[in-house]
Amino acid sequence: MKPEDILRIAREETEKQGFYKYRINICCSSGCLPFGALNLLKAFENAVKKFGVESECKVARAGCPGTCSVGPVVLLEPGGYIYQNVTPEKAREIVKSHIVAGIPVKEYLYANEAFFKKQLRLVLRNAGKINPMRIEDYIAAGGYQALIKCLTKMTPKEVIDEITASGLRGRGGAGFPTGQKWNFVAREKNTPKYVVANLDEGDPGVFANRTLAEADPHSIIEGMIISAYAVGAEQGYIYVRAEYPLAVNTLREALRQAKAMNLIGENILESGFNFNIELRLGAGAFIAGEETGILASIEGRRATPRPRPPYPATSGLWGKPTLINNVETLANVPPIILNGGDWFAKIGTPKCTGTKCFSLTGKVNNPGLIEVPMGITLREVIFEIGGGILRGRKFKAVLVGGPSGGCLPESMLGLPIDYESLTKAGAIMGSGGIVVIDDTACMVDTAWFFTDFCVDESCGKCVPCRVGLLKIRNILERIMKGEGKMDDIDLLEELGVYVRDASLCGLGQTAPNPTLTTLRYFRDEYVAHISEKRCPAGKCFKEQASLEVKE
Amino acid sequence: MSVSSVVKIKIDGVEVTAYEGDTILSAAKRASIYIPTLCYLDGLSSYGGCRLCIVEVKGSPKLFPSCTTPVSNGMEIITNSERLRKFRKLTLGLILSEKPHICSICVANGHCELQDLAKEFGVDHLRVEREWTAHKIDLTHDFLVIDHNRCILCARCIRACDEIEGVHVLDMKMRGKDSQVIVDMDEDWASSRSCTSCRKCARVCPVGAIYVRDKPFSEIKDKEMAKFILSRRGL
Amino acid sequence: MMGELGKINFATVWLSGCSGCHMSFLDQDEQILDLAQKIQLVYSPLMDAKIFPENVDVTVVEGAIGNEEQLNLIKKIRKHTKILIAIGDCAVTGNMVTLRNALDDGAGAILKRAYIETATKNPQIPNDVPKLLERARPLNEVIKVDYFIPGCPPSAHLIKYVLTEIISGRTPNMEGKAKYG
Amino acid sequence: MSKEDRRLLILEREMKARMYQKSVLLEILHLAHELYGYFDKDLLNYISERLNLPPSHVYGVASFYHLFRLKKPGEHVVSACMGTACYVSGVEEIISAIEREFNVKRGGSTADGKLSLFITRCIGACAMAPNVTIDNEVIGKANKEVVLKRIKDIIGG
Repeated sequence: MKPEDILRIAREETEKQGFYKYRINICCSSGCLPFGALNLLKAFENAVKKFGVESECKVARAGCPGTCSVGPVVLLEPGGYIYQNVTPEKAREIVKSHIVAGIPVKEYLYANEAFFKKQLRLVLRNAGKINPMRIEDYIAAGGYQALIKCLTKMTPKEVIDEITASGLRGRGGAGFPTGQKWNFVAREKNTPKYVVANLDEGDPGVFANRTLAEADPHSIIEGMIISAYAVGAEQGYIYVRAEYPLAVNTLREALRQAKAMNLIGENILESGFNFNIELRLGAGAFIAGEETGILASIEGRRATPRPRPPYPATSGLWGKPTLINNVETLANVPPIILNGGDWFAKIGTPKCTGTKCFSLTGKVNNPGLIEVPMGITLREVIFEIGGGILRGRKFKAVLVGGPSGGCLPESMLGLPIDYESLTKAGAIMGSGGIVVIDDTACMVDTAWFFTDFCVDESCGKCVPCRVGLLKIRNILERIMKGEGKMDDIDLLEELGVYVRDASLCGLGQTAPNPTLTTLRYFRDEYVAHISEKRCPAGKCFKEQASLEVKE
Repeated sequence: MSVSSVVKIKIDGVEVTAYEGDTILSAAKRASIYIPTLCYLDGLSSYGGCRLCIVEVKGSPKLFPSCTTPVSNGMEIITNSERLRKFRKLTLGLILSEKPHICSICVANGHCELQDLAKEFGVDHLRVEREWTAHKIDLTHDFLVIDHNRCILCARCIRACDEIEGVHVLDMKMRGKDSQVIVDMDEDWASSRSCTSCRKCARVCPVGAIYVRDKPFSEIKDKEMAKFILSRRGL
Repeated sequence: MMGELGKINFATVWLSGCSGCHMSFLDQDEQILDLAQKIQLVYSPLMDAKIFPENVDVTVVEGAIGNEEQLNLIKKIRKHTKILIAIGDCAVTGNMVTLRNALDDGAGAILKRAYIETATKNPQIPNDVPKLLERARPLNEVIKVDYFIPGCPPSAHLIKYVLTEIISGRTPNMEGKAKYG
Repeated sequence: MSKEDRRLLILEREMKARMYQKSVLLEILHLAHELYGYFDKDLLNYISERLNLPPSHVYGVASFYHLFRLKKPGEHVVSACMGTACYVSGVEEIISAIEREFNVKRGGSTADGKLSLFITRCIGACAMAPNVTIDNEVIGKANKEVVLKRIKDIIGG
């Protein structure tokens, strides 16, 4: 295949889709699939047939539009109508009224405009709109044109310059400048080189990468091919959690189709550039998402991180230069190439350009997957996009950045979301998890939960993380049982700082964050547990209380 | 030694000449500057797990394990700040509290690197409660014994078995706090088909976790002997 | 810190331990006379005092906390003592006394072993002695301890050093000295 | 494990296709786990021999990753999601209810081997929290009544 062939497919497919007046996209992502999405797909197909509107209405499976809490959801184009909690019965009614008569069924619509109003969808540009199982859909939406541009009009150096100009930073958590990272690998003389796409989204409560892979796998693959072209790699690996079977299947199918079109493989689009991608499955280890952990895992070993330097850019997979990018970072690449780095740099804040996907969960009215420009405040995310606290309860804290993020109080809600501000406040961008906590939650218990997660996920190699975290968890447990001492607060702080500073890898270095931030912002709750044997949220001491009643 | 280029670094304010390929630890050793170590052993690959040898490098807020961090020109290293001393003390206290390390009834008493380090740093008590583990002690082998209740998971035995003896009988199972050194498929030592009974694991064990039964500990844990064996690895 | 005749009130206590630390304390030999110049012994297994007095300046405690009586006693001691020193591994880390903590129902297991399984006549678990705690504990898990002298037993030399420093109002430096076992 | 075991043939074919490379261990373990549902030591020994990897290395890798089971699971498997969203939404209460009702501990199986209860960390359906998976069916926005009834239906029938 040649570049012209891809452009021709794009034209033909656009034309074909243009025949249809309506398009019904059924979300078949992990959020909706368990709740009858495939039945719904059939129901819509039958309804369209029954009402004889097959020629003007296309029914297709699609990825997630983000409103996961009201699934199964259906996106009806044109107009971007989202129907919520759709059942096969509702499907017939929707076809009859909306398609046949042209009148949307108001009572079934997701009537929450605020959810989308402040969002800006770059990474999720196609999510929910195209069929992830058809490469033609992606191509018709402008897919692979960035790759063509790179292969035909740009040198690897120009590609890297464009990425550098965009100010794009790693979306995996740490926020390292992507262009710089690419440059490190590109300048290495040692070959072969490898690229790795990190989709080991192990954080509980985070599903942005999964949704992206399920909704628009080719955006990841295209970004990855471009990165390989830029750094001169011939082999790539996508490392996916095995707990995401749908994402795995979607990616597998997408890779097959991309290969069939010669978008990966030998002599890609007759450019002389060779690049292959293999899938590698994780197996339930959060630590495998760490840069050196992922490398060990791809090599078939225990995913224990090793100290850096040497960095993967010089010594990665099998000791060769390796570029590791988060999949969200990669999905940002095609639009940057097409629209230019300057365009991208205007989005977000000067230091943190572009957008970020967040999984918004916990006690908010509109949980789901969102994408917002950098610099938006937490308040906007929680109270506008998220629609405020569930059941009108009081906001207490928000955990930003997954299990090793920080718990921020109400006074920090004005904080703009960018790497530096979050870090300063004791949280991290992390994997993009925002969990909203209301006044029914105990902050000691919250810190315990996340510490317990990290204790479970610690690889056990270094002492601070393996033993230090365990001790932090035990002290928290003691406090929750009413056996805490006032000295414990200082001890927790000391241990927290020690684990943060002395641990080998990112897991240990961030794992004390929930404890440290709850100590910083909710110290009074610790004091209440220790000196008054009282849990302000009424969560702890329950067992003891009920025992006393029994006696 | 191959010809390698000279690297100028400063350790604790002293100018030190190092070579490309040196780690901070090897450069410091050559300059007779002491950095405490535990999981590190000359002749084995570096592990970077115990965090005792962490040092500060000027210009970075991070701490670096000196056993794995390569030197680079102009590097300024601090090996013994207030913070580092505090952290090392904490590390030792945590290791001591992870298992029921009871020196008075341990075969390694008086010949234990952990005990020596605790003394050196004045770790005179434990600030956190101990874990009271009750792992099985494997006494099946003719003379080698492994007591997991004393194991500090430094992986020296695993590395010696793999890198020096070349049989890789030992490895680590599970992860995190549940990590444990295993023999073959987590089997009794006696049923191991690959173990050559070479005793290198016992020689390198810094504590009393692996030892030779009915032998004075001073004899097994002859540091000079261990050094000798490790220095012959190329032969 | 002055008691009778300008001496400080000094106590030593023996909890769950083997008395080896007291032996080591006495092992200071003639040097103990220097100490005797400065202290007034007010409570100790070395003398006949049944009740722990009030207003003790320095108390040296040997042994872990193994039973309920000791638990109550150590709390009382803490209340009446200005400076409390844990001496020996049992008091500092629990040492062998705490070995039973690794067993389920460790207290029950050792009672059974001692009074039933190995009894030559009349096997029965006594009920007129203080109840064993489910878990034996080092002192600092129960009360605040000011100084620690590890060792099994600590050397007489180390004991002397620490006591001299403390009585002179200095903080002993344990680096290079705190040897367990 | 009989020599004629078809599953072994599938495993062997896959290892051969990957040229018995040591680095594909994790992929082979995945396949073996899919075929057998758990690892016993014979199976791991077989893989260790074929890939020419030390037994302790294979066991070390297999036991590192929590997705792999080293014990035979019960006939039916309930896995409760302990992700953040599910925890915040009270999955703990459901888990304790299952433990009480069926006399099973998390991570273990019932005495008759009919039911295993596992804890998973986040299946990614956070917006539907709390989630409990029974065999392959996900129950979203679960509560203990619904879950207990569904389990009874399955193991009863």
